[in-house]
Amino acid sequence: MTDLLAPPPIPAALKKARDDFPILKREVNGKPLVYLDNAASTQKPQSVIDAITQYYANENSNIHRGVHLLSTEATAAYENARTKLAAYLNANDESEIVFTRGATESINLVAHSFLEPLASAGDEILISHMEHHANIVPWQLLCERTGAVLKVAPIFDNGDLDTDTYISLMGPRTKLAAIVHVSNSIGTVNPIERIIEAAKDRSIPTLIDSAQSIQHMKLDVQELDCDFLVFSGHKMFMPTGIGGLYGKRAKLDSMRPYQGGGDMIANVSFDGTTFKAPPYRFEAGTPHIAGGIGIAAGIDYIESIGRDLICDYETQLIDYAANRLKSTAGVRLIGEPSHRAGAISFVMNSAHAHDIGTILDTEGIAVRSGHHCCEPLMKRFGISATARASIALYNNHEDIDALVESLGKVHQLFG
Amino acid sequence: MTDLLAPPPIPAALKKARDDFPILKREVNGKPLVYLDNAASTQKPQSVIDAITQYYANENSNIHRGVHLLSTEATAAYENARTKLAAYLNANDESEIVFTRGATESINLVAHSFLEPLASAGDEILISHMEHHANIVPWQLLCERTGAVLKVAPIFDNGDLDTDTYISLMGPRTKLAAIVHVSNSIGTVNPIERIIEAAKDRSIPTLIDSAQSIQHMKLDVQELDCDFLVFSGHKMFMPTGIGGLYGKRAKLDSMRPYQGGGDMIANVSFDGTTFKAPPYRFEAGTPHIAGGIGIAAGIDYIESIGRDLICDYETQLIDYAANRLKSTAGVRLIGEPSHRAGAISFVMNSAHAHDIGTILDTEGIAVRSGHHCCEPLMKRFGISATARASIALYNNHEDIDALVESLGKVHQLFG
Amino acid sequence: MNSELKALYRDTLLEHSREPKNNRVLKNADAYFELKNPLCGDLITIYLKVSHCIVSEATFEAQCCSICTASASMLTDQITKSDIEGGIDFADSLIESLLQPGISIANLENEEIQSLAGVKSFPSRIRCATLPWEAFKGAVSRLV
Amino acid sequence: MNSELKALYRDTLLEHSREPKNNRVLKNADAYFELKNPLCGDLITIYLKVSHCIVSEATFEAQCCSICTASASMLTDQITKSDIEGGIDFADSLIESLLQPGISIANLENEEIQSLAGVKSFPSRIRCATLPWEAFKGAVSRLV
Ligand SMILES: Cc1ncc(COP(=O)(O)O)c(C=O)c1O
Ligand SMILES: Cc1ncc(COP(=O)(O)O)c(C=O)c1O
Repeated sequence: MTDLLAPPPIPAALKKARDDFPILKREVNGKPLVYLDNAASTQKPQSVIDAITQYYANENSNIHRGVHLLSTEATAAYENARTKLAAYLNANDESEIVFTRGATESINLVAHSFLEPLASAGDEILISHMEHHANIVPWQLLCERTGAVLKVAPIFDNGDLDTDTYISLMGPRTKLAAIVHVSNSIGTVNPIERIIEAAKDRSIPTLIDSAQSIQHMKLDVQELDCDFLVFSGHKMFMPTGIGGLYGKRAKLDSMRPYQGGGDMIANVSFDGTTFKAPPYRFEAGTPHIAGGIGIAAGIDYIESIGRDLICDYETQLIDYAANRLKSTAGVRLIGEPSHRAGAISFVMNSAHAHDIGTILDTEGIAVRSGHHCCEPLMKRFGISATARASIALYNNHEDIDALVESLGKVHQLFG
Repeated sequence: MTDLLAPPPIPAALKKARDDFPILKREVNGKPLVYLDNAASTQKPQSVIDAITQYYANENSNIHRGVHLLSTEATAAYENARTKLAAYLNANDESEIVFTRGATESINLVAHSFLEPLASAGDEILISHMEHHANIVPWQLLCERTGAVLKVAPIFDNGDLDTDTYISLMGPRTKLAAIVHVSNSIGTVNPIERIIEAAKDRSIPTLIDSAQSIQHMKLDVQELDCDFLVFSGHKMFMPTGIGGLYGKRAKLDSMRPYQGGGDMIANVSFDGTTFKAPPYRFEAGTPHIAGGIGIAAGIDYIESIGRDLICDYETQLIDYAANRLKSTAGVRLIGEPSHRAGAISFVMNSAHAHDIGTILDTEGIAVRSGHHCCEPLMKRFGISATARASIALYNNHEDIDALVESLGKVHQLFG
Repeated sequence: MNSELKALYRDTLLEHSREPKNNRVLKNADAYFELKNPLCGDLITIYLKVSHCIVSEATFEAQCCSICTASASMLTDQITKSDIEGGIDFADSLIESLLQPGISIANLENEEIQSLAGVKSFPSRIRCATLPWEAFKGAVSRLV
Repeated sequence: MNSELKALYRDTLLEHSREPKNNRVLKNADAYFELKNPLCGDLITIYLKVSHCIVSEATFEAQCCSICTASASMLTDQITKSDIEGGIDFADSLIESLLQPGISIANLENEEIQSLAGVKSFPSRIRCATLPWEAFKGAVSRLV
């Protein structure tokens, strides 16, 4: 029998990794920073920061339209990021990667360019009860415009998706099945393979919100065979303001443009304008070039450590954290899913999530308190907020131990 | 009589400024970089680069939803950028500043959230013949969806707007009058004061594309009294991936959301979702936080020099450039507007714009060659492309002289 | 525990949050107002019973943190039996004194309420303290 | 002028661009194809007259730079009197040799066309050279 409370060993590659993140040397309120708010946004390694600095200090230029050297260099660097992302996700072709501001914009893009032209009154969009607002509100807005209907699959008390019901809700009028891969608030890993399989059997397009999985595990979009997959750079050690949409080329080909402007057109005339092929059709205007360059550096960073190693270690660490928190006086976990990644939500009998957050902060520990953009999920559990600890590759058992110890102080204060 | 070919004196503040831009120390093809592609994207001062680095290395965190210190600091820094932008434009209230990816997204936002719900078949949107694709294509897409009609005011042979006709095209069905303040390809400064005045008389909302004016001159949105004004950070010494929309609060209040997701909602439930007040209603998902911080640093930088000083000097420099180019053998200016800012387009009898660009590049001189996202304007002049030189505060007469000298070599080669 | 934290969680405040006064729905209220802090999901409803411009009863119902709860508890205490205009003035000056870094709240008479002053060192918690007072103003605006 | 630039603007290329061959509309073409480089706005149309799978006439019309013009001029020269399949093969291997850094274009017989090799040092100009050949392939695909 393994000791559930034994701290997981830290692989050598990850011990070193901690030094790559300058912010982790910072003190907060006189204490060393313990950063456990990674589901909100991860920290950035020096190599990503350097790539951005290097770009602005030496290569900065607009892209795609210049014959001069800076522009050629910047274009190559930006497109290199697309190539790397395509390889990272094992996309069939790099034209299947569209750059966006992040997961939120990616979902809105699919809603506008893919689904809206297909959706009539009475058509259905299927999601789950544990979605982030980003995977709820765009569909609600779409339903309002088209008369389509949002179908919401329930979850069990332990925070697992009721997958059978999710699948049974797939009907002849289901125009899209969208699902979060890993819940940002309670850490549930959903069986997306089974969901995608069932959707394919019924010819229903699928969208996977991988905002909380892409940094924790290997994803292979060809193996998954989903139609769309969305993610945010800032949650995977990369800059803010950039993220992406993977879309099967055949789907992207069939879609209308999103925003209009420069760079997404083939021909503009007042008699009629024609548009470029994907991915450019969906990328109007000057993109976030430095962001793209940061994506390339971020992928290099992750690959230099190895996704399997990261995934193995994080799985042990999050289980360790869950077990320690479960045996902490006054703490109650919200959601104990059968398969967990990245995040743990909890409440305390006496102290509200906000109070927990404030007290932990004075100890240098950063967790998030609130509804985590999952109000329906909170309501499902009869609460308005939780405290959430979420990990990344640089966290270790000492971070968890510090958290547990400080929660003891909270318990003391609020009794 | 002033000597038209006398180089303008460089104010002390601007002589020093050149050192603030690390990229200007770079060599390109063995020659010192002469960067004259500022209308595409400007270079970044060290202080802006440092602000970004500092943020990622010391403060990085998601905003608006955290009680921990990093998040509080990041939120304050990001919102500080909004305050600064509001002051920079003399907006009445900081809630009138919406952060977007750039001018392109800002225009698309106005099209979706403001105009689309108001536009019926036969309604009109008024623009000019010298617009950037960003101020054409979103309206074309909107017209396609709604049956509205795009009205295009002509320009004169010298590149001036036919303002009388523009105004005479304002009719009872005009739902928006949109106009570029300064043409990115031929440098025309349009009389937006007169246009806004005329539109107000007819109760027609106005949108000013200030992508090419905000970095060259003082703008006061209360004095102008326009309804919307759009711009891009990367063209004003700030990071890529961020820009903004100024909108009058009353207009913004009346508008539907743009993208759906986190941070723009008041309440999410499957029975119905409610939205925040402006500006947050229009800012779904995690924003480009580092970009916002770069905006604040960029404004500080511009203000430390002074916009009036920049504007005066640049006016002299661009006139000097125009006069020198006019007297260069084989060179023909495209557009000789009565009031010019920022940019000059030209062609050569023998060499195509692309060839010019390539040859200048080997001399370390960066200009842009192409249609500059203004295909209708190019067609108007019976050409497909121009070479364009465009300046920013760090350029000087030596840059112009280098350009003119190298054009001599082009002329020689192509005869 | 550092001193700022001690100043935030004063005993007065903790007592109010553990055993809040007037923490119940007022069935026959003349007005009520629900307000949410969208940043964290905190939700509060203030109920008022009023006769001749005097608040005869004030209660609240909440899903929120200790500071918000304590603030609501003190609020209902403070405004009961006071005239509406005075209550609004009090709310306005409390909100202002919490929001403005320069202003201290020492000049408000109610000593218990001064225990809310600790939030001023925690910018992200100020809204927790002001939320009930904003809801109170909302409820007043709904009185006929 | 540096050596790469000299290699780009070789005399052969400049001659073809100054006095391009077959630079006219072919009224009775069997097929034509217009292609644009959306990056710069360059526009080219290739016209073909074909009998018994042999190109009897090939012309072009263009708004484009010297490299694109010269490339089109050489193309029409090269493919006239050649059979279509051979023309397509030639186009494919030329395009590939220009796009792939490793491959030289020395193994293409036409010596004039080798003067296009200079673009390989100017990534942003490669498309200028390939555009006419892509348009040619487009025109062939339209033949019945
Ligand atoms: C006049 C004008 N409007 C709009 C834009 C679009 O700006 P962005 O590409 O940054 O969205 C540009 C940039 O090229 C421009 O010059
Ligand atoms: C599961 C999930 N989906 C979507 C999002 C939205 O990501 P962003 O805010 O970067 O657009 C998040 C981020 O909070 C998330 O956790």
